[in-house]
Amino acid sequence: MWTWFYKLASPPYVYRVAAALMPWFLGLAAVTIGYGLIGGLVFAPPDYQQGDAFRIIYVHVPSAILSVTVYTIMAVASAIALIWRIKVGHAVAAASAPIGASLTLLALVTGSMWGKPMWGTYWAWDPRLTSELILLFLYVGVMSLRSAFEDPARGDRAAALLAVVGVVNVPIVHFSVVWWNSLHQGSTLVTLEGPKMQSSMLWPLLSMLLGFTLFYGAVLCIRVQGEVLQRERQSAWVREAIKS
Amino acid sequence: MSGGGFWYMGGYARYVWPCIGFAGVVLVWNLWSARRSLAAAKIRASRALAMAASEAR
Amino acid sequence: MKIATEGLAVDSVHVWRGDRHVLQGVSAEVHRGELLHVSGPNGTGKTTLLRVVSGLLHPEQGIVTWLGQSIVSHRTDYQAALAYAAHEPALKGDLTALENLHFSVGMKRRSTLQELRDALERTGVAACADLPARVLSAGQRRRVSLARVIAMRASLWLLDEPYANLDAAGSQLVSELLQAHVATGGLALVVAHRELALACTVRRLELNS
Amino acid sequence: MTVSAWEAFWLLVQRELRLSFRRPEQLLQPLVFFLIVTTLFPLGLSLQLSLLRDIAPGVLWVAALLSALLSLDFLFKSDADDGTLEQLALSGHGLTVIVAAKTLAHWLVTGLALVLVSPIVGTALGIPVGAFATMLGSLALGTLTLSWLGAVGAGLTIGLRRGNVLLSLIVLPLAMPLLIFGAGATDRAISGTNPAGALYLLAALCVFTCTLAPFAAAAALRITLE
Repeated sequence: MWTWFYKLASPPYVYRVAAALMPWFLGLAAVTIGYGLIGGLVFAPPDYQQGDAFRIIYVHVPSAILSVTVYTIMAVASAIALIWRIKVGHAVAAASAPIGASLTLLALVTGSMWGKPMWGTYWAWDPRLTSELILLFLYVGVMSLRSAFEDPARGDRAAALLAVVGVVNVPIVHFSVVWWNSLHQGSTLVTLEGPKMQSSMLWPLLSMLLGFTLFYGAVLCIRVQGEVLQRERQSAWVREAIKS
Repeated sequence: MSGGGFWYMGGYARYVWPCIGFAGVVLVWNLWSARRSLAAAKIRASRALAMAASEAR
Repeated sequence: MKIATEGLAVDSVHVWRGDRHVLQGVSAEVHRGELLHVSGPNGTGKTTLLRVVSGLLHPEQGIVTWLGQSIVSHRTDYQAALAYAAHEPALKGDLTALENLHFSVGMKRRSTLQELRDALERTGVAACADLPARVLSAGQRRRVSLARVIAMRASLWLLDEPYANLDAAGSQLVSELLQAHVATGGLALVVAHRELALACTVRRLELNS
Repeated sequence: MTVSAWEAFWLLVQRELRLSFRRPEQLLQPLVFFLIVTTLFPLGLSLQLSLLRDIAPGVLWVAALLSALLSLDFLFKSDADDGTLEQLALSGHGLTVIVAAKTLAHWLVTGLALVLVSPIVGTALGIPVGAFATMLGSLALGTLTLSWLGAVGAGLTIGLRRGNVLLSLIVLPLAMPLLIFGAGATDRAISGTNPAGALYLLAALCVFTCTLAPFAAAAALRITLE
């Protein structure tokens, strides 16, 4: 059972797998996002409270969920790389950081655009958006630390440790922000009594979430190839890899 | 759909379409910058290989 | 051939600094009562090798063993048994020479102030015992760091350019200390450019780019 | 007769305290910075104590955080520059003991000093004496937590050219929860409501950080010492 895990540790194998999987990820992502957008913008009925403004959740919720998930993936990859000294872990972490940061920014922008009709201002220090903002700071911290070192290997390890320390703090930050200001209306999707939305509203949202996840997979596959090449000494397999 | 066509978004067009647009920009940027960083990595790797080859001779 | 169970062994160590392959499969051994003289032009990784052997730097490939056991798994025990004198004498400018010794040797073994004064006496800087380290000359600071090595009573000495900034008398002192240490069954790994005229078994390791 | 970890810990704390008192002006700088920053707010806003009292907890806490952050830079930098940090790392005790001793000594010299000065600043900002107990208690817990978070940040940014900017960028997001609970506790104490809830959360955060941060800071040092 463990063989695939060990194979995942070898850079040439990861490079080939990433190159092979990328088209599948991208294709499926296009399909699911396409369906989600059409379902969400055209067929889903307007919300009884917010009217058509609620359609922003079809981009806000997936990017918000992804922003935290990608940070967690980055932290897990960093922990694996630190503990077992697997260089591919650093490559995955370095590749995930910009994607996660851009999705966090997307969540922030769409969240404040969604807030305007509801609260009358673009920024009302809503706990969910404030946590997203702090998450963006954590991403920027990890990325700038990685690039601050001349020796890339040390930059990787320093950023990896910061990612692990950061992921421990994400729930703490979120709890403290919510404790500080419980103004935000309960999230329509993840609530105790299950989604308040009708199925015609819900399915497009789940499809968008799946689409964004697959899209993350696709971009990760591209970036990981670059990061693996960068970290790979002048070993034989790199020569073939560059030709393709 | 109430008042105005699909594009009117029930009066919230000013908020919905910029969000969709910005989401598109973020997705496209991700793909573009990923491809660019992969291409740059390949060039750097080939240059390093060439240097290593010249040192070996 | 004495197997390396009672000494230090470096086995095909590889280290990269960014793209530079600094240490390319370096291997060496030194047993009780022996000294390993590491020499080679500047920038060939002499200091890097010393940092790998001391356990500060983790090599990408290869292992270092002390008394037959890898230093990674027994890091703290191993580091308790060694004394490391870096190229720059590591002294706090605001503390006196005696205080510097008290706070660094004191981390490894309980030692009385008199023992520390004797060590400073042995390296000829007893007069500076109560002067802040920042007012000492480079030679005096080197002698204080040598006093620290003696006071630690470690079995393994790792010295990076111990002869630097020393006059003839100082160099003579270093050679005497090394010979005395090795004669009592100690081990030493010395990085130095000059030839060591020592009356003990000296192994050579030449690092080239 | 090797030295036990506990002895090495206290020896190192003594060393740090002695070093700090050899250069007292370095101790004063964060305190003066604390006073200056808090003076800015009345000048920028208004001198009515009633208005100042509303924002006093936030101002006091932000100024305390920034002053403590300012002094974190010296935690490992001077030892790293003159090579003594390597000697400590090779002392035969785990890096965790080294980091724990240095961070505790750093807090005693900077964080506690901020706490002792805070009544002056509190009065200047119109905080009633009745709230001083909570203010001092929350600041003590807050600065200790920040010293530990800062130890991780400082460990990661030794030897970097513009390390202190990066240090703030790394540590401040992690310090936001303690600012929320700390300022929240002080604010409730001023308004007369019971600050126990916020204080307990701050204490929990402090205990959590004090137990995990030493290992993270030791790992950070091991990375930058390589």
